[in-house]
Amino acid sequence: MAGGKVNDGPRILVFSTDKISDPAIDMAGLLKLHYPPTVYTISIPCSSAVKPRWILHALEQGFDGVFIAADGTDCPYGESCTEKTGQVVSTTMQMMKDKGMDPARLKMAAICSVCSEPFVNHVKSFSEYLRKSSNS
Amino acid sequence: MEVEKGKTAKYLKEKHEIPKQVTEHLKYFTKTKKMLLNALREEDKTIPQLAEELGLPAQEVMFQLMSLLKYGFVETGEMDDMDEYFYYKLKSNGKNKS
Amino acid sequence: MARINPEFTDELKKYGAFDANACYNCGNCTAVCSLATEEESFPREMVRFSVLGLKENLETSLKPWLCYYCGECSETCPREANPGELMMSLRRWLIARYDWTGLSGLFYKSLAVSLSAFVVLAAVVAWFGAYENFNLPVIMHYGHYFEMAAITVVFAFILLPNIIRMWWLTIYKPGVRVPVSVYFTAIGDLIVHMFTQKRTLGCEDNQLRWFEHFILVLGYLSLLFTTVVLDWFASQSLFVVVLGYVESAVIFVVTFDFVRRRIIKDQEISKHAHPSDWFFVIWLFLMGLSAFAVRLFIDLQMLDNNVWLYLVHLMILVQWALVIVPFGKWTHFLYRSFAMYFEKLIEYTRSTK
Amino acid sequence: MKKKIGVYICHCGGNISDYVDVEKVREAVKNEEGVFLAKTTMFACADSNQKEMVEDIRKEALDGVVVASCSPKLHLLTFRGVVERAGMNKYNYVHANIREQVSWAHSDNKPGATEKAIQVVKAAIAKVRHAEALEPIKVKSTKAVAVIGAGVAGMRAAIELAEAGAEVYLIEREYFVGGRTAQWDDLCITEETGKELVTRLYDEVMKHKHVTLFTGAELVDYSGSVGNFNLKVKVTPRYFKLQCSSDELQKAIEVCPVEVPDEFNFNITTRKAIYHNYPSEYPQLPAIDMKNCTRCGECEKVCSSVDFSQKTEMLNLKVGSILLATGFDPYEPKKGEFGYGEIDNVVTFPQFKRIVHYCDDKLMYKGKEIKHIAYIYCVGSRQVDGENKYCSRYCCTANIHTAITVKKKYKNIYNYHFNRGIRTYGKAEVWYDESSRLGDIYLQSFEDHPPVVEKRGDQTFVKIRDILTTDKELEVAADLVVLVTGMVPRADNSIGNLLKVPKGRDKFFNEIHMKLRPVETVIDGVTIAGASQGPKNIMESMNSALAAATKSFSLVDSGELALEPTVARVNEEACEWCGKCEEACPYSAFEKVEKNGKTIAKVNAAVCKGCGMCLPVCPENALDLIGLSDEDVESMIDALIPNA
Amino acid sequence: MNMQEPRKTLEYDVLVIGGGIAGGESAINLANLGYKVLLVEKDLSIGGKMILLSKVFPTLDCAACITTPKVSEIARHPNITIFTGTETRKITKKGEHRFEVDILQKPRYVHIEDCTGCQLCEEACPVSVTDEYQYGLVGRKAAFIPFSIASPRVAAIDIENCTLCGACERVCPTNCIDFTMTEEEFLVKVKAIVVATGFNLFDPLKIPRYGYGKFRNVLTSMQMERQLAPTRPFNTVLRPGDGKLPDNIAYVLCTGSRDKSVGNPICSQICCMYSIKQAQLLMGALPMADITIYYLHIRAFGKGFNEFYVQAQDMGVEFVKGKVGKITEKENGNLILRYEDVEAGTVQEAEHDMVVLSVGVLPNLGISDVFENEKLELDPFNFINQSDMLASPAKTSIEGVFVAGTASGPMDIPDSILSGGAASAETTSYLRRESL
Repeated sequence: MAGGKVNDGPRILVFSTDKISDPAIDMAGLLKLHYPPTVYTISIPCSSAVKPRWILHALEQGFDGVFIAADGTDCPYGESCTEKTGQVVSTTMQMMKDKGMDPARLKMAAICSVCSEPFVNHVKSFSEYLRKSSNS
Repeated sequence: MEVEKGKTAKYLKEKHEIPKQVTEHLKYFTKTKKMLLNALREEDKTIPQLAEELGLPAQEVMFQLMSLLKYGFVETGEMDDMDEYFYYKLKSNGKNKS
Repeated sequence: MARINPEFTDELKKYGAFDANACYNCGNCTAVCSLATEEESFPREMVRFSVLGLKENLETSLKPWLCYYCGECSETCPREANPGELMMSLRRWLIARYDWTGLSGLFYKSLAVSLSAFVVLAAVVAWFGAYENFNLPVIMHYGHYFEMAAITVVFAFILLPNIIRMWWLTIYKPGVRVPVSVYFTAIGDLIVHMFTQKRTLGCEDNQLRWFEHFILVLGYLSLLFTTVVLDWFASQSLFVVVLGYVESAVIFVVTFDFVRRRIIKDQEISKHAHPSDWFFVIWLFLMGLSAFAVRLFIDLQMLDNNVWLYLVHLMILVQWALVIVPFGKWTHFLYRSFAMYFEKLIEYTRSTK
Repeated sequence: MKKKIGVYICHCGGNISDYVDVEKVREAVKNEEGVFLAKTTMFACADSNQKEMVEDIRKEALDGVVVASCSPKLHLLTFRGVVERAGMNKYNYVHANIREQVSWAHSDNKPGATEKAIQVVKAAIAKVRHAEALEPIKVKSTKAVAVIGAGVAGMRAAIELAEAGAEVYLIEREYFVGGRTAQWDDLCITEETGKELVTRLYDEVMKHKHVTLFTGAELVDYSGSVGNFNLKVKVTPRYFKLQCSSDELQKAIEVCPVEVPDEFNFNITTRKAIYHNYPSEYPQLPAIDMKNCTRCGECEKVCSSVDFSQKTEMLNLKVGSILLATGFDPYEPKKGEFGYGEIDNVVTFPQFKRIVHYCDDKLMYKGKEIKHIAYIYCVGSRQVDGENKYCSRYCCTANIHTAITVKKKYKNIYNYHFNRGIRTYGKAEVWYDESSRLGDIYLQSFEDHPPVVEKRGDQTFVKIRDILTTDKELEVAADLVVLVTGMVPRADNSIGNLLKVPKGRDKFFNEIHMKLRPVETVIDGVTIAGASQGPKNIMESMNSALAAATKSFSLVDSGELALEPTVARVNEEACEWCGKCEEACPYSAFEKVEKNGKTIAKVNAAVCKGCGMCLPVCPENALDLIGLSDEDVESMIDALIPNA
Repeated sequence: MNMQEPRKTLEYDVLVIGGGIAGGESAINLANLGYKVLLVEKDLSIGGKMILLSKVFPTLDCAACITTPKVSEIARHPNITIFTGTETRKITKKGEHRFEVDILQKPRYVHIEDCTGCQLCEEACPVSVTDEYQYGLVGRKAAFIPFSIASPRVAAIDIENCTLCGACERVCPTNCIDFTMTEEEFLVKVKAIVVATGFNLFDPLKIPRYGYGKFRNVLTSMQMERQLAPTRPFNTVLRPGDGKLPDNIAYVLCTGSRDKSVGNPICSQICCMYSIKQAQLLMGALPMADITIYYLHIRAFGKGFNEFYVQAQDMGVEFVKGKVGKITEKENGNLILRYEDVEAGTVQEAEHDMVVLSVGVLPNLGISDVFENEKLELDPFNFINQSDMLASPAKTSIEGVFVAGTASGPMDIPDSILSGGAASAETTSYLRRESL
């Protein structure tokens, strides 16, 4: 779209999961819990499948932050999900540091399938953080 | 008996008498339609305005006008100052379709 | 803090209310009642108090008297809880509460007691007739004086104390303090309501019923006046004689219509008749009819040979005066008028606050 | 080869178009690379539009389609079906969610929503551009279903499945079948008692040779996926060889020294460690509760059937689908909640049912005759402060029905119902009417002002500010206070945790969609029935059990299942076999193979579930999920950036 | 054409009577298992009442989003044959797994397979009559497509109101209009029957004190449902009396339910929730409007229902406990509601500019009379009796005849769908028994 960008808040990419956190984000819409329209989701099977390079790609391409809406203990693929998602996050944060990026631009939280309000609260405060940090 | 396609109404007309109220209803509709469209030709009007002008009950104007809206003769315009009634206007028969 | 008494409805059932428990408190009855106002909302409140057995709240309330039983509430009640009949039953129950003798309650609750009272009184009259050797002039003489005496005694010793009790329950006990002067200024309402029952007109589609009631009251009171003061049966004045005929005719025609309706039950109000209702209309009808017949026999000079007719009339009269007037449905007429009067007093007090 | 893509943007009858300018979206995406046609439509899912799409695809030979509409959870399958009918590969279809995640989420910001919708659709187009035609993986499925829970819903589902032709394993954790219904006795609506209903269903279950019932059995582990679940079931023995004579059993019970609260009677009575719940209970074989048995051996001396040598067994079952009918727990009031646990004549509704069951001509509790009973409704349901916001649905009706029974069974009973608005929905309204007519008194409290139960002297009083009497304070002296407790999810949710069945806001198992897929869960192959899904009465449980049985059966019926082909894929050139993927995979889908003289990883497609856990661990970035390659994701990311 | 032509005989495994959401669910399930299903619907479109709704509680999904794909799945299923505009006249049980059914298809005067739904006939038709699919709020032509998401979405001729001018025929590009069509009778042989005949709505004319029919701004909830639906009659919610944008709307619950004085003692189970739903939708459509719901008890009992009710309260919907006693009309079309505010214990009057009567659910009578030699038993409220309600809720008094959805009593959409699923399950086992 040429010109007039309507949404000028911090852009956040959310990696949600097909069975757990994406339904929660759907439900946030259903309940008309509003959050910034600069939050975009890409839904994948499991949060532990996020590759660090995708995150870096997003940040390099212009996203201000990446939020991993993790399955947590509800993951249908097993208990190791939390730990593995954590590893992805720490690896990526290290890579971000190496590249001179603020590692706080990546955030992860477990979002259960009905955690609509927590999701909205997370992205709102994340967005607030990103806005402040980009201004400072 | 094979009836020619596209002309079957005539065939049924011979066997089936049309009730009087059906034709009367048609006349009534045609008449009110004309009245309403004429009244709107001058300027955009609200339903109470039309009712007063035409001496028809407001609910009757509402029903007929909404039918005309559905059939594509009329479209909805602005709201009045009190935010109570819509103005209705003639549809420019698709000429201005953007 | 009020304690719930679920047994109360069993007692109330003896006064006629059978269905009040079915109420689910939707308020439809109050909403359709054209006499209910924001200040005086009924009948649901009365139904509720009855179901909970809050006797105190019931006996201090005038609301049962504000209802004229058009039947709309019962007809439209979604639970068929019959609020109209409950109001009627409450009126009966209240009469029993007002009555210091306790006889009202006894008569209302037991058909056997009522019938026995009627039989005993009839027997007394028959015995009296026999005692006087069926001497017509003597019997008629006593009969006339009985009427006067009965009115005085019943009023002085039963009705007046009862009205005072009613005042005590509904005005004094709830703590309504009315300036004495208001008792006098409001008296007009008492008279108007007593003679016209004009509040009935507030009910929808009720003009005919009101009219019938109105001429019945007029007929009854004027016949009372005509027999007691003008001494109808002894009068030679053509005016008095004809007046008496007209009055008694009005009474039995109207009451005949009432009885007819209670039999065919075409209206909500006439669907649920308590024995006391039957007694009232039947005795009124018989009174009108027998008085008419007595006078007719006098005029046809047949009464001397038909003493029994006067005795029958006297029996009816005695039963009426000693059972129905002091303890039966007749009292509605009185209490209702006073309820209006008291209501006016309360309204006044409320408005000055 | 460049794709010819069709884009359809749905108004959703205003749900989208009220907040998103769909025309503007269409304008913005129509010139995107590969987009051949872009249309808006009132209802993309309507039949007429589906037909139009099929025609478009056929006529224009489209090989990529995007529908921007509601959540893919609703209609991804619908539109995959549409493109398939038109002869297109269904994996070239991409669904863009511009309703739940755009129009509804940003209904406060129309321009913002429109701009986001444009990006979301562009990202979907980008994904289609890279999408490849795939074929589903066909696997054989086992024509067997495991039904967990042998309450009435579970038994009914088992019968239905067996009649339809599946092999059924009915797995019950307790030693006896019937679940809550067996404890319930008098049921509403019919003359039949709970026990009779249980007996009837049990007899039918037993008639079917295709149903195998396991009692004292628990699902402890599972592997595999829809079509082929491998279940590990632990069966604890009853320590009884066969039915012993009733005399011997009686003696054995007498001699048992252990006495524990009887859960079947909601702890108002006690039982021995050797027990059955009621004389005609099924299976007709008592059990010894090893948790409480002291192994004193007394019973063995008097009853020849006792056999302590029986061992816990582990069974391996293979099924194609799992049907959960695990039921509910009655809410257990907290200590002090309406005097529960503190005032001795305060009981719960289930306990009250058992008390009524044990009292014949006089209603007695703790040695006192009961005349005045106060029922307090919504205990544990519709909580204003607590967590249970939901209505438990059955309690108003069940309790009123019980109150009527009590009134008819014993003399001079007075019932007082302290409610928050009676919810005898549907035909149950007649019970409410009947109980009122019998003289029951209904009192309604304000939401934030519950009734108070207090003890003064040796009398228990219930006080209320009654809505129906204009906020008047009223009180009742009650001989017994019954807390009408609602339904809560099973406290022991081990099975839900094991299978990872998601729970709803009310913490009951959640279906995918209440109307579109009411008995399915997001875990493929796992269906839910009865009160495990939320409060239900018996009839409603039966309906859901039958519906779930139909669903489970349709999964295993054909003997073959088509699985999503979105599994992991190894870039054989890049792979240097380090074994990290094998370590990461929870399903052991990787194996080490030699190919062209090189050791590489190989994916077993039938085992791989496509979770992608292996993806980030590969140091060579040699792993991809089919349909979720780096290219796919990165092109979507690019498209989501408006100035990119 | 010979009128005496012997009627055609058709053979199917299952006959489903009623193409609403419950009948549809049963038909799909059975067809998926390979049974040949005949679905007869007396209306011109399948989809029942649900397809005409706005959104559904408690998720606020649009009703069309759920019905249209389902309806389209039914329509194209190779194992399902649909007869619309068709009545079931007579059902005779000839033995186990043998039923003979007489059905009668009314002429549509349009060949369904040729019609493209182009609406040219509709445009050409000069006649305008009341549109029953918009519940009388607006007109429609005598040549018409029932509604835009109808299935089949093809034209029909309303012969009662047609002047036989022939205008439609002349413009029809595919010559699909055919006035020579006549009623057709069929004899259908089936093995089992699913009755899913749905419900009727209470007619508020039976409560004259509410003024429905007399006061134009007193609507039924179904009329409001249409006003809120995507295929709505007006451009927004308007008063039918004069087109005013309402800003103070009242809901009168239990209109014709839980009311012995109109002969319906039971609770309709859905009115509370659909009223709350409409209130929420109205708050979205008319942000300035006040909504008041006059209720007796709020029956928010299903999954997520109570939460939905609380949500409406939080949104500002006013709930007043009290049954409305009567409604009177003011000169300006506003309405005065008289009710007792039960919490306050006093009678009140309130003015609203539009009143919605939340009408109840009544049985759709008639189907039981169709059965010839065996009696289809009804319950005391004239719904179809469930002979084994607790173990087999879909069973009726006749073996081989099953009931689905609201034909057996009031229920909401999820329950109807589950009940449809149950009916298909019972039918399946019944049919399996034959093959054994």
